[in-house]
Amino acid sequence: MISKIVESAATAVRDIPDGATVMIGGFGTAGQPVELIDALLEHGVGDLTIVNNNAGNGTTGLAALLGAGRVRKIICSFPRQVDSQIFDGLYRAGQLELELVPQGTLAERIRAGGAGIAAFFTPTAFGTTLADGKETRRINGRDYVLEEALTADFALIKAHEGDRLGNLVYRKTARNFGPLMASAAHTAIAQVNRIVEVGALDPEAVVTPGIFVERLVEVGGRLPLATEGQ
Amino acid sequence: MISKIVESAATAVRDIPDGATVMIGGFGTAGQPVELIDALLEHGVGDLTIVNNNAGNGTTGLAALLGAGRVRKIICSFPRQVDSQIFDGLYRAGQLELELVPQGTLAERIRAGGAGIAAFFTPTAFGTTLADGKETRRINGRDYVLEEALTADFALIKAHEGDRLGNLVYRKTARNFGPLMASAAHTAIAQVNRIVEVGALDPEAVVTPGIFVERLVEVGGRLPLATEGQ
Amino acid sequence: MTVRTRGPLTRDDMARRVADDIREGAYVNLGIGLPTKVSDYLPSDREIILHTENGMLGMGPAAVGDEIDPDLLNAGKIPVTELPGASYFHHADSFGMMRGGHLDICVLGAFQVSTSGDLANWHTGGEDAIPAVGGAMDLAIGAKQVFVIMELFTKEGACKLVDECSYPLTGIGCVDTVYTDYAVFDITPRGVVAREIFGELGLDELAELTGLALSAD
Amino acid sequence: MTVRTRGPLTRDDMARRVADDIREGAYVNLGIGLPTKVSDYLPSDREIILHTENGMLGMGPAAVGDEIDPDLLNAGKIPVTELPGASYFHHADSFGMMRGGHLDICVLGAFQVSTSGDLANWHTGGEDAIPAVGGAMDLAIGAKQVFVIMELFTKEGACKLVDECSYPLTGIGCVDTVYTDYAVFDITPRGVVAREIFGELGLDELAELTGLALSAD
Repeated sequence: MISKIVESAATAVRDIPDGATVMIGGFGTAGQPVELIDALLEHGVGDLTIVNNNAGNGTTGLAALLGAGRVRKIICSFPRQVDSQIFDGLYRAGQLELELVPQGTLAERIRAGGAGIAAFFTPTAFGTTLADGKETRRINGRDYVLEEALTADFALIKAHEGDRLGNLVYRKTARNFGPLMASAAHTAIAQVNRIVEVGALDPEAVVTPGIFVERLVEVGGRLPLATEGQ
Repeated sequence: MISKIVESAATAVRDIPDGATVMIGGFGTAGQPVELIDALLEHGVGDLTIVNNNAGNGTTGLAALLGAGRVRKIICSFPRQVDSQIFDGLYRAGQLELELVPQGTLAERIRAGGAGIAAFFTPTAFGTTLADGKETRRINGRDYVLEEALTADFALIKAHEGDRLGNLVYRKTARNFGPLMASAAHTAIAQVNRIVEVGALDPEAVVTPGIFVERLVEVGGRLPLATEGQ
Repeated sequence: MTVRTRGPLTRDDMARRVADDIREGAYVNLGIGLPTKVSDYLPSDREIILHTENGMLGMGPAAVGDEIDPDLLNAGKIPVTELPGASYFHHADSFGMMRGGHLDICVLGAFQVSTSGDLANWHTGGEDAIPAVGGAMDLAIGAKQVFVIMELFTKEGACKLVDECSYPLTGIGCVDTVYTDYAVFDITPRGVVAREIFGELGLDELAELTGLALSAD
Repeated sequence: MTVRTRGPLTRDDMARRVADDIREGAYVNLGIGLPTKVSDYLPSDREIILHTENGMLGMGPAAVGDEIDPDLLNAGKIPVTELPGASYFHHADSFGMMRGGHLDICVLGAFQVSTSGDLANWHTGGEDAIPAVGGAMDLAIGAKQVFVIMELFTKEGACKLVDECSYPLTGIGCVDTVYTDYAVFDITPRGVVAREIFGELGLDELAELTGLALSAD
């Protein structure tokens, strides 16, 4: 019988090696897989490349991973926030490489990575400094920038409910990058609020089919604290 | 109050002009918007370009539209079927232009059209006759073909339930091309088995958000007949 | 002429003026900051559907008290509510809605807008500034109409509607209308049209104040 | 030597042999025709998840009687059933699963397979033939392993495992293993390996019969 369930967050992340590229879900704190990030921090590896929409809030989660010096490079759309002080300090000190990507392009690059599309022409960022050095092309009278797919060795995501086959559903705007990252990572690891029996999820409403998920761990329905600001 | 509900299939299609490009949902008969196709046939316009996975089954629906000489060109992946005799005859007689596209490329081109992506590099069909004359590129050691987005003036699709805002859910494998075509057409018209109150559809399970749908018409829960064969 | 940095309209007035131009049935994205205030003034007799980039259509007002759900945030990461008929989707679908031209209107703030509709609203270009773009570039190029809401002048008195942006661009030729504390400006192929001027200034005075070639509606 | 067109295995035997090589937990797409028969022989003690290109994972056996639902078809447009843990998705997501390399195995029929793993299975190339590709090209290049199931010879006695395909290609270098009525052939960087030969023929006889350079496992 297939079971992708692992006993703990620590077990789920224990083969992530130094130098891995790790996608981490979440838009701010919504959908942020806090327990998996904590386990990755505890696991102790470094030289990581992280893909996330932001670059950490406050001093926990992704911010703590950055603060512990485990991250070599971050690929994100919106690093600067009211509580991104850890990122800000490392970036200003030249201790963290930043690849800044428009949010929609980030999402689309991850989706392309999961769907086997190598590159695509997008109108976003044409004529801006974020397209500097990139191939451009006029297609049917409009200008586009060529962007390449993003894939990862691992994805850490947070879903609401999942079954042993890895089928996942999310809650509200905590869905955000989760389904995309699950598809684009070689090994997708999901923390879920609740593991349910196979057959309990409505097949019409499954958002991430189990084919995209390698491991899932129940973290007991804790909901993250909301933070305000950008 | 927003209401995208129209009274009849005839009303829904009455502004489709000669020469329009019309995407039609369905994989074989599952998800085929039979009543809307019948209304388009009755409406009487011609010189149409049709985008559909197939090229008609038997003598009804899309096959009838072809048989009546209303279609100039069809863009599809799998025209030849056991009951595609109307297409076969027109094609052999040189009376119908065919653009044959691998099914996944067809789906991705429509998705790109809806998502504002102008073109993309796909590995599908590289080195085959279906990539003849197309731009290719080696990216990270693998060969890809450049494919352009597909859009349409109108889409005719079939969903299961919808509300006056145009939010749609589908049934089982009748989902197929519907959500993609709704997003890629200037005017998306959905026939639904049942119109429900706003709020009746689970926001987590809406497949096509209303933003993609311009009109919907209830056709009373008729289910199509299953056909066998390819 | 003395530096006049604030015009006749308050920020709330400006938000109300933008809201007046949003029609029944429109799908609208309101950017972070001042644009978010537009939601406070949407006419109650019009059904308008708000999109938030982080994966939702049918967003309701800010959540208060027991309504607060950490899984239900807007693009500014403020807890919000859900209206009947809402839907959730992932980020690729959400930005596909923008990029694919499905939103009727987006309302954005700006550092500068050029007379040809270029938008600069993501980066001051300062050497020590940490860049952060978020969804700004996607919003700029995606909606059918892009409205900018901003004060016409900086606190230092520099006009923010300019012949050419000096700040890094967010998008080229993408702005349709600029709602300011002095006037509503339409960016047209024939130049900038002051569609509506608030307060006592005339067109010529506004042209002099801004240093721009303006025409009336 | 007389033309021998059929080997020791029946079509059912061949399907059973393919099924034996599908491991517990695999995500598998079975093509139209003979490949579909593989589902009849999947070991009941292994949990294997079937994908159908028209938007489903967790496909069950063909539907009979009251189970028949016109909205629940397989890629061959035959009514099928749904297993617990199934999920539905649209065509772009379904083909993203293929193209993105998420399927473990796909099983396809073929007109010809070349010794370098080229596949020809969509078009005879005949001048009067109406072309129809469907999902064949996506399946050919997408799955982690591509299995072909086919009789080794045409009815006319021509070997279908060839040095170079004469029919139009579906994909280049994409086939991993060919299951035939004579043998199981692995396509490897070192050439074609006859991993398993059925019946009484030896490796040399099979090489002579096919006209190919073969090696043993």
